[in-house]
Amino acid sequence: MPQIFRPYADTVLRVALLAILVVPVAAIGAAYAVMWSPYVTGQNVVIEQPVPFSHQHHVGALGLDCRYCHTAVERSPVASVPPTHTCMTCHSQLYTNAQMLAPVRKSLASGIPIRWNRVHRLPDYVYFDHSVHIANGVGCTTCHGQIDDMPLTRQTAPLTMSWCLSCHRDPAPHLRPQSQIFSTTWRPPKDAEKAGRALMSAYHIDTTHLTDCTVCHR
Amino acid sequence: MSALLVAEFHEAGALTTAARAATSAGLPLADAFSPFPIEGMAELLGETSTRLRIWMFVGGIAVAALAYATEVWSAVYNYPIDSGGRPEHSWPAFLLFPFAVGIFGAALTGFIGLLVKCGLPRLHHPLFEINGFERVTQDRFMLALHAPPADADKRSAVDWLKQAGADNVWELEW
Amino acid sequence: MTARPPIAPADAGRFDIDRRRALTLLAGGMALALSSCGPPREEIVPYVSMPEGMTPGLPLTFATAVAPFGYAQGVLATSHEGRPTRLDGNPRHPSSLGAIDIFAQAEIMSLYSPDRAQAVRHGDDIAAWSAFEGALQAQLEQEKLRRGAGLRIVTGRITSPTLIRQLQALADVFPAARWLRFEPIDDDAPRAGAVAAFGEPLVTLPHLDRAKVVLTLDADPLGPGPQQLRNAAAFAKVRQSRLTPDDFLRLYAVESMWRLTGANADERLALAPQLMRNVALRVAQALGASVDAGDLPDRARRFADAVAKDLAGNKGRAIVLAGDTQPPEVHALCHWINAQLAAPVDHLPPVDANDKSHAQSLQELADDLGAGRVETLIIIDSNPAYAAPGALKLRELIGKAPFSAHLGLTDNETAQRCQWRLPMSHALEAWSDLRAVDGTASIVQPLIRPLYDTRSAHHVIGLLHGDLGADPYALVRETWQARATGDFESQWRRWLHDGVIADSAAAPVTPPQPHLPNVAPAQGTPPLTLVLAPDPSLWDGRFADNAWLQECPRPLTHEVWGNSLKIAPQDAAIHGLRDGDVVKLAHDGVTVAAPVRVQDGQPAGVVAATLGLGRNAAGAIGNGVGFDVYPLRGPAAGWHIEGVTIEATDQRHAPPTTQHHFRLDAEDKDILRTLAIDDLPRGTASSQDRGESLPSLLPRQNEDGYQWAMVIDTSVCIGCNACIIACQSENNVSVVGPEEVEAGRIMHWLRVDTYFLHEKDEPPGFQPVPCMHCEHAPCEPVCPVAASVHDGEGLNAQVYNRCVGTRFCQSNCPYKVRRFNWFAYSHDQAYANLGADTVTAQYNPDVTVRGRGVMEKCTYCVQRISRARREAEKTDTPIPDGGVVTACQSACPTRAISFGDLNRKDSSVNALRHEPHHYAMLGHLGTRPRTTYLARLNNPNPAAQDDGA
Amino acid sequence: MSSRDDRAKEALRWIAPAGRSIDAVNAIVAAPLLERQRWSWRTWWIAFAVSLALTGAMAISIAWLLIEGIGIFGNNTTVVWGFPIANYVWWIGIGNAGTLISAMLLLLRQHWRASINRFAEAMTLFAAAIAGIFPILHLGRPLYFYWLAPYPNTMALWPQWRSALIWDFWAISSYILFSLLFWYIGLVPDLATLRDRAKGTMARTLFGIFALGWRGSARHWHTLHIYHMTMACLGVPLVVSLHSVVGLDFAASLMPGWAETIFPPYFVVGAMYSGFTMVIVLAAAVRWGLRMQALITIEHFEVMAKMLLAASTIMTLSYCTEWFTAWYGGEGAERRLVVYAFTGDYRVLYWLMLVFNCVIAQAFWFPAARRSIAAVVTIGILINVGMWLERMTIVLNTLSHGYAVSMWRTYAPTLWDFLLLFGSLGFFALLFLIFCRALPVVSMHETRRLLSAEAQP
Repeated sequence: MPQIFRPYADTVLRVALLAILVVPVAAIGAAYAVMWSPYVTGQNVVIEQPVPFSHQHHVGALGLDCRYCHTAVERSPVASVPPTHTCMTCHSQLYTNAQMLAPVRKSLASGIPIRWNRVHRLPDYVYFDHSVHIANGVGCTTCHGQIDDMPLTRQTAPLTMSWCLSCHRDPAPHLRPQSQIFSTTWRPPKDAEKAGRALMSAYHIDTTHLTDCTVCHR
Repeated sequence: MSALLVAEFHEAGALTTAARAATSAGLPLADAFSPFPIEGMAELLGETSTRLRIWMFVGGIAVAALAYATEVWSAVYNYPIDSGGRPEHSWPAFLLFPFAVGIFGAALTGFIGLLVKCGLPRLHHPLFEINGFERVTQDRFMLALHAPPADADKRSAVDWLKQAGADNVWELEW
Repeated sequence: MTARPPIAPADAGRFDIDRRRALTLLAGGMALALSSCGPPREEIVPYVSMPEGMTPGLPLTFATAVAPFGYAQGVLATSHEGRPTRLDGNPRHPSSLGAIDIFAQAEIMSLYSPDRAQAVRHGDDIAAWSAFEGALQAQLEQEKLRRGAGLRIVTGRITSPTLIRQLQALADVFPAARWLRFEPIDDDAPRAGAVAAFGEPLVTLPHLDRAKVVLTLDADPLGPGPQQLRNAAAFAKVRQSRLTPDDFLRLYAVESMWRLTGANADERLALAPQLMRNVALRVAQALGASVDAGDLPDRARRFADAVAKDLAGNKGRAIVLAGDTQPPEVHALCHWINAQLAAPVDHLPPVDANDKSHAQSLQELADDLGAGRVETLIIIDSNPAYAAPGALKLRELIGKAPFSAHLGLTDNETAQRCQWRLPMSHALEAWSDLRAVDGTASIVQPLIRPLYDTRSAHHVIGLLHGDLGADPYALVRETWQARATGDFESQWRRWLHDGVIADSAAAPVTPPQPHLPNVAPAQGTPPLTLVLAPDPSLWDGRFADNAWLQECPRPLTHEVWGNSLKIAPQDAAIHGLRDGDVVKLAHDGVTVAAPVRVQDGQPAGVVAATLGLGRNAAGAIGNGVGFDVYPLRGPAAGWHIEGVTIEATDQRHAPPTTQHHFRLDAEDKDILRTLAIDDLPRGTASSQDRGESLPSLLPRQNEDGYQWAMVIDTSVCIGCNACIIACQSENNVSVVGPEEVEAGRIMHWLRVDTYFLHEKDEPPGFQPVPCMHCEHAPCEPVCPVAASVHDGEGLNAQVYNRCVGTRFCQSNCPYKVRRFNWFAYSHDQAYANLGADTVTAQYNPDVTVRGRGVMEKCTYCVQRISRARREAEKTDTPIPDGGVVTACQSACPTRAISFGDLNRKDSSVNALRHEPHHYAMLGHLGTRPRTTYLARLNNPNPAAQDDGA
Repeated sequence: MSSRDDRAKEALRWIAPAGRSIDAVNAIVAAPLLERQRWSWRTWWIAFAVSLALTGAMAISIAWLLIEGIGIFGNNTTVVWGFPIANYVWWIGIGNAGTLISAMLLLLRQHWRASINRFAEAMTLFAAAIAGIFPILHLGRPLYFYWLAPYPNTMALWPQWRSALIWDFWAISSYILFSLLFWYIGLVPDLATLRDRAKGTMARTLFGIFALGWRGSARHWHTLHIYHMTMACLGVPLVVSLHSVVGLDFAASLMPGWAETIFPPYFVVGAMYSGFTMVIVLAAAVRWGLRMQALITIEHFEVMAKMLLAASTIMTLSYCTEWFTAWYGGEGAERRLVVYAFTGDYRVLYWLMLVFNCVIAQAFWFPAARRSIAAVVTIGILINVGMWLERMTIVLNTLSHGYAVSMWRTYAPTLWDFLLLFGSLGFFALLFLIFCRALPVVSMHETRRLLSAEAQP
């Protein structure tokens, strides 16, 4: 009886059998990697804007306070993007003919709002409240990163659920005193842990229910 | 580089008697081939190992333990959630998942063990060269002896096999 | 930038597009754009200049008023970034007292209704307002010559002082013009009765809270209508368990059909409407009147005597109320009885300025049209073509006016017979003012710029004055400037803030002693009579285009998207009819096909139907739903049509219902418990009744912090459904449509179960059933993905975005309170035109809009709890008792629903959970519900019952 | 010596004379695969066409389901489960029998299993796979079914392990894979036989690959035997646990008529019951269609009929127990539910179910009925219908008539419910028909072993 298969057939078949075991595991790993990738999270992706607004210039160089533009941030769930008027309070005097500001002037003249592109986007079934985070000692740069050296604004945090949870489970290392909330230069102290604990009690933060679904989803 | 003497028989009975006789005659058995398992043949060949069962047991327990660990870690430590006031570590409810996957784990380990132990898959094998070997998966029986190195002994072994009732005897180098 | 539009976890993409189109309608707002690949891009659209007093992301509340029946109902309107999203009651307003009825709440749906008239139409062609104004001025030139002799203005009930002022001022320009007032649900009889008794058309306001015994003769003080909220609140005051049996109100109802009052009565007598005068006469006899009381069936006589005795024994605390459907002489008789009883009722001068009766007005209009005396017909927000008695043939006659225009929210039947169809601004879109029944005035302020090119009634009447630019705002201020004392601006601001104008209510008058009218008793048994009533959900039909109300279960029958002819079992047996059989209902040659519903408690020889259905120009929602009984009405717009005939057909068609079984067996005793006030044990409830003493293997949960709970007092639940609509508007609950309800699918998170507990014809019990939020929730351990979980404050949460839709939770829920999105009811699979962008604009941005394939249910208004908690954290002060008010609780006129924190020893729920008649529904299952009940208390009078024992 | 003869006779009892030689067995089994021209396949093609059409219907209804949503089924707010769940329980029940036969009967050294276990296991595989589809299809959001698995994700979320559905998910997955291995390992020696009998290169290559180079070595036979026996030992508890878990889907609740401790055991028996009936139907089909009269004999049908009789009696007993506990427990809702089952909206289904499951199988007390293939098959089919009705009534009665009186509803299936049910039947038939022409429907090596009486210890 002649051989049906050549010797190498053995190797091929054995590799194939091995693949049946390996491939699914590898696939899951790959999918997980993709879920963390900027393509999905949008992390560090610079989104183009109608007006190339520079936080680096306004916050870093000029030292404007966050609340000068984001007026609602201490009272409202949303930080609020400023109305055209706010821009014009200065730009009616400065760079009055700057080409890059044309859309702003046009908006004021026509009364048609500027359409900014959202940088930090949460799913619509997630209800985030800026004001309560600020009231409990979470500073702006904790989530928004070093906004003061961003020529164009980008999202520095992955904004995934597990990222949110990491802080809701253990807020201590991320807390700061009220005076430092809007500071872009604040750095955690040496004894971050101890200081954090102290702030936790100062803010009456109880983590037992911070991971309840209803805290963020309704 | 050893050689095999492969003898073909018509009857399962002839094969077993020949095998027994060969062992008593001091001819070293290599293997036997048949269309269905023949009781006692494995013993004659010294196949008595039961390690496969142990592997399966270990494999099953390992998978089950991993499954249970996953449950406890996720439900008690990683993200404890109040589900209808049930205890975080609801062990009775946690048993069925490990049980099911554990059994599959044992089966899979066993399957892999089987292939390894039998050296399968082996699509290309010298035995397939033997003319008529295809019959051993149907209705023929073959006995393989380790051929003695010396030609004289080899010839006598062949004769001995013929007397034992073999229709043909092939010599196989490998 | 505004609140994020809520989006379903499922098919978010499709919804995004909707949002963008929807929001372009609105001042500012965030839109979403689908980028070709990757996650969808979102845009942020800030204001150009921020409106004063507005904080992006925070809702604003304004006090205003709406007029579902022409009378004002004070409301507090919530607005998110300039889009009104819900209406709540205004505690300062006498017709609201903080509560709100289904009609007022549904106004928000009417505002965004896709069926609204959106442009001026001449015939079927779209036209401009200028075109109409031109045509009108030309026509008015003609009228001026004949002093307006050909001008007829038809309106509904007008209580707006400004509008009345404008209309009356017209007399100077057109002395011969006529203002005709028409409400299909008229009050002619009571007015005539009052005139007969007192010489003037006084309005009677009962004070149920000062009563011990009340008898209603087809009156429906607790039923839908301008006085419902006020009466219900008063009713609840005297039905509290804390009262001694002596102070606990006893309510007798004599009814020709089931009304909410009868459903909540302690003793109810089903009686033909014609015989009710005999009951009144018997009472009069008992009070010393020497009158012939005529004859009554045994049961009725026993009942009447018992009532008479009870009334006579409670002088000063007893009231007799005759229904609007009873003839004037009966009203007069009741006024006399009340006078004898020194009944706690107020008599007020009517707010409704027009003295002519509705019937006369219509008759006159029909005659004039017929005789061609009408040259210019202006109809303001009224629908005679549909709602006028068929006998008047107004449908045809309206066309005979050479110039006709209709101003309304929708292009209804009347508009379609007028040459000019004018789109009217919604109450939330324009300035106006309104008066409540008791005369209290409110300023109506707009919350949003008109969505379409619409005008208000003030503007159109202004056009009649020749004033093209009539500005409602200026007109209203003018009206009140004249009446203001002192600094107007500050008062104006105060009025706008309060939602009521201080001491604008009319002072009660003390009428002369009514003389005993001469009322002839009814003799013999009347022929088969059809009794008409306003529809509990659609009133006179003006709400037919409102999907919320169409799907709002009618009390007792739980019929939705249709109506039926109620017939007594005896009569059904005679004609061999069963539920759903369609009969030919005929009178005077007019025939209406109607499905019957065999109803225990319906008097024999009397069939009943509700008005307001069977419309054919109500738009996609209301067209062809149910059958229309207006054509059967005689010219007198009567409420009882004697001598109707019914003839069985072979068709079958029943309106879908949301509850199919109404009987409770012995083993269901712990679903809805009832108790006579006399048997109420004093002391406190056993923990057994709180379902807490049952042994359990489960560990105690961590119960620190807030622990929310709800207690519902079934004895004061009158079944008005206000909670259902409140929940629907607060929580973006979708309307599923008739086909789905027919298939047994409903969406209301909160249902008001109706159970007949004793004899089938005795009053039922009402039981609002939201989610029980069980501590040992059966729905949670069965969910494979932890979408149904408990949170730390005792809420049984449903995480929509995690739900995969196994529906195991609902199968294992003994209360069946979970609702599944079989289709994308709020998105591309919405019923009829409910997927339109305008509808999405109504959504509450604090609540996720659920997508297809996910389970949803009552959340205890978790968004309100969360808001309160976040505010508390910001201010570092705990949430006070009453700091969280659920939507259902806020709307309830009788305050039957209490909500609060179990860990607050002083909280109202804690107190109620220790009442002696407190119990947990199906508590024996060990689910430990957080929503618990107080048994339904009643105050029966054995003497009035069948056996008379 | 004599005892060995008895054993030989006992073994040969299950094989007709025509098949009592190794060659004959090989020839008979290999014929449909290697000598197709032996007889006309018209019937096969007709059957194939019909089942293909039904499979198409199933595909269409699944597509429509994914487009339109779960609402196309007849479920309502109260009766949230309907056909899909009943179908699922029914199919998984059928999916149990194969392993029961090959594993349990192997351990019990029942010779007669040799000629039926192969296609019974194939049936198991197909039925279990189809059963697995239904729970996924009946999800509101089917595409998220993988959330039932603990996989690494950015949400840091895990399955909720207390849910019977999770147990189900894993029990079925494990069971399907387990059966696949069990079935395949039994196939290997036969594939080798076919490899060596086949003439065409294509056939030889394909059989060759899947035979893994099997060469009948005594050492391999030994290892294979050990593995096979161990798998059998594992298979029995797995199969029992599987259907117990299915029973727990209902029993692990607090609804009247569901929360019953008897459910797991009686679901297992029920599974065996419906499974065996399906085996009987397929056995008759294979015997006649593939000319296997020599290997599948009247004896087989008789012994399986006896098993049906036993199962039927146990089922009847279980029903009685249900009624008794409902009455004896004294819970009002439970009692009312039993009354409802007999007199309520689904009474017709319930009575039919009782007749099919409890009454007709009693015919097997008579040898004549047991030895008439026609009778056995007919009764078998009726019993399978009865078992489907049982699952249907279990789901419907409790859901329609639970505690919340105001929410009582009845259930009315839609066209799509039926399309999916019959579509799945067609799909099953399709798979089996293909199996018949691609693989040996009877285990040759086990039959050979049976034949060689000498080989018996």
